Amino acid sequence: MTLAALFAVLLGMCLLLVRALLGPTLYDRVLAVNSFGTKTVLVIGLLGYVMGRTDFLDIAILYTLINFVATIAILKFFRYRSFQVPLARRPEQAARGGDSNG
Amino acid sequence: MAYLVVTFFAIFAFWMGNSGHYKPLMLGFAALSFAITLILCARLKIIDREGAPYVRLFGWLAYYPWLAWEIVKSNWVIIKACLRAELDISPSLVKLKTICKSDLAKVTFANSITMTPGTVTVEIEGDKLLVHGLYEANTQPEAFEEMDRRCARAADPAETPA
Amino acid sequence: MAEFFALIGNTWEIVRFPLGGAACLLGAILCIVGTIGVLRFPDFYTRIHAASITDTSGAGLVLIGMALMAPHWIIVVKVFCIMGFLLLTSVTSSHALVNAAHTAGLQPKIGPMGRSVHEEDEEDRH
Amino acid sequence: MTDAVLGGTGTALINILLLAILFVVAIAIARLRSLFAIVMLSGVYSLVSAAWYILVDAVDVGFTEAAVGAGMSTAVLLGAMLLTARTAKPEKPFSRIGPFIVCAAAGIMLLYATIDLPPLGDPASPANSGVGLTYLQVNWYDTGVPNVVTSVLASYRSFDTLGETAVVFTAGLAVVLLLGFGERSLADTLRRAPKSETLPGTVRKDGDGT
Repeated sequence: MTLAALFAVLLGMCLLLVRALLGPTLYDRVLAVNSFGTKTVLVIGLLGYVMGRTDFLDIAILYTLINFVATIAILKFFRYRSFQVPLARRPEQAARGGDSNG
Repeated sequence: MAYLVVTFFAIFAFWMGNSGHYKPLMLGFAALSFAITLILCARLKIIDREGAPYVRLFGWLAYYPWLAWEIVKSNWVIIKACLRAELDISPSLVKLKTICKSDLAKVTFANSITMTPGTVTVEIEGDKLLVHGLYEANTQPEAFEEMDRRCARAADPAETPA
Repeated sequence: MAEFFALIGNTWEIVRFPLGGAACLLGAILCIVGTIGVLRFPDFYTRIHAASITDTSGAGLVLIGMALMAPHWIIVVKVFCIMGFLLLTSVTSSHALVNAAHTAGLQPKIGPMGRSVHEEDEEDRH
Repeated sequence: MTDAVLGGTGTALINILLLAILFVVAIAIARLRSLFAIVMLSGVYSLVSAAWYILVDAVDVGFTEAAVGAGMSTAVLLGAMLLTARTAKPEKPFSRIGPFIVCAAAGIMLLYATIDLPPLGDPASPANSGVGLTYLQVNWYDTGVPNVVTSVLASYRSFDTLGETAVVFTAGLAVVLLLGFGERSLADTLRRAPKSETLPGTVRKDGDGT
């Protein structure tokens, strides 16, 4: 049953790949990649259960966090064209604080 | 200081739950890494009411089960929308006004809206939220009133605004 | 009384594996459903709703299934860590995604659609 | 018994499926012209390849691939995209036949070399029969570290690892110092250049990067 679930998630990954390849806008692609990351976490977890090695879950935890960081980096890039702008809603304050420290 | 202590217990629980090795050497390494983490956090000044929101834990314990049930209900709606033979969605964009005062409560409210499938918060400006919904009927401002009230009760400080 | 609890414990040991497997399978199927939604829906803003099915109920059910089948309590803790991180991060990233798209000026399609609209045929052909 | 057989077949099928996804993504990366899509797809590629590494029991490689490939390299590639155009120039097919022949020849040679490799999980392979087995056996008594890879990296070869880490850290620091942060960063200077005003896409600059 776990194996069937694993195959189902992999099938979902294949379908999602279609969206990542077609994706008319950039955001569709980011969405597809983000969802892909979630599914990869699930695949790794289920793989651990199928192979009887549940310590794979450590890697799944790492993946969850890495996926988040990657998505935020991508969106920051698109919103501000730079990684150096803080993601705060108060740009003046943040910029001033950063300058006084630097 | 209290936030620091609560953060210590949080990462302590995280370490204990993830490690599985409780020998003195490993525990010593753990203590060392806790100390470094806490010092770094204190230096970065990220441990405040928002960084360590454990004080309102009980309010949230009451809030999250309700939110989970809401998520289940709206999931069902979206699953039906995905699987219906013909597409019958009516996306809409609405402006909401929230009664939440503090930033934490607003963020909780906005994230709750995003977490329920079918609605997603597009933008927060002051106390107004821009929400995109998959069904026009489910995205009327009245539909969010209860969630708003519960968020305000769970996350807004009763005594003084932060 | 002790026998009763032992009985419950034994029954639980037997029941939890099929239950966990079923939860995993159901969650994985919901992942596929969400992906189908991502493929079918007409524009970005509607697709993100479909993707959130994968993130909440799909991943949640798969992880609950894993927790039910866990051989050790540490595994349960790890699974719930993953679930917590996944919920928090998926919400944040989908909000950031929509916000970035909105800031960039991507206009959502508003209003009822799907009756005799052109896109549907196109989507089906894909 | 049937469970083991089913598991073996299932693992093989998953292997094939993951490799198929990798193949499709690789072809798409080679064919696409939008650089952003390529960066996204390379993120997908490293996610899938990390899952595949884990499937073939190279857990530590999968771990590294997750951290470096999916997270870091996406960010670095996007940072590189800040400095260049959004799309690659289309090239005429078969315009560069020489590099293609070199690549194809190298690929065929590598495929030929894989024939001599021992199969996956072969207990008689050199890696499993020589010094590797010794480490597997004495590792626990020597170091007390449960993970063999960790014990080799951080205990037997700890000074080596320390040196490597120092080198990598220095290199990263040098790159950061060269590119700079904040006001006087290279990316910022280039962005201010008049050419970048005509970039496609209507991203409004909220962060007023003064």
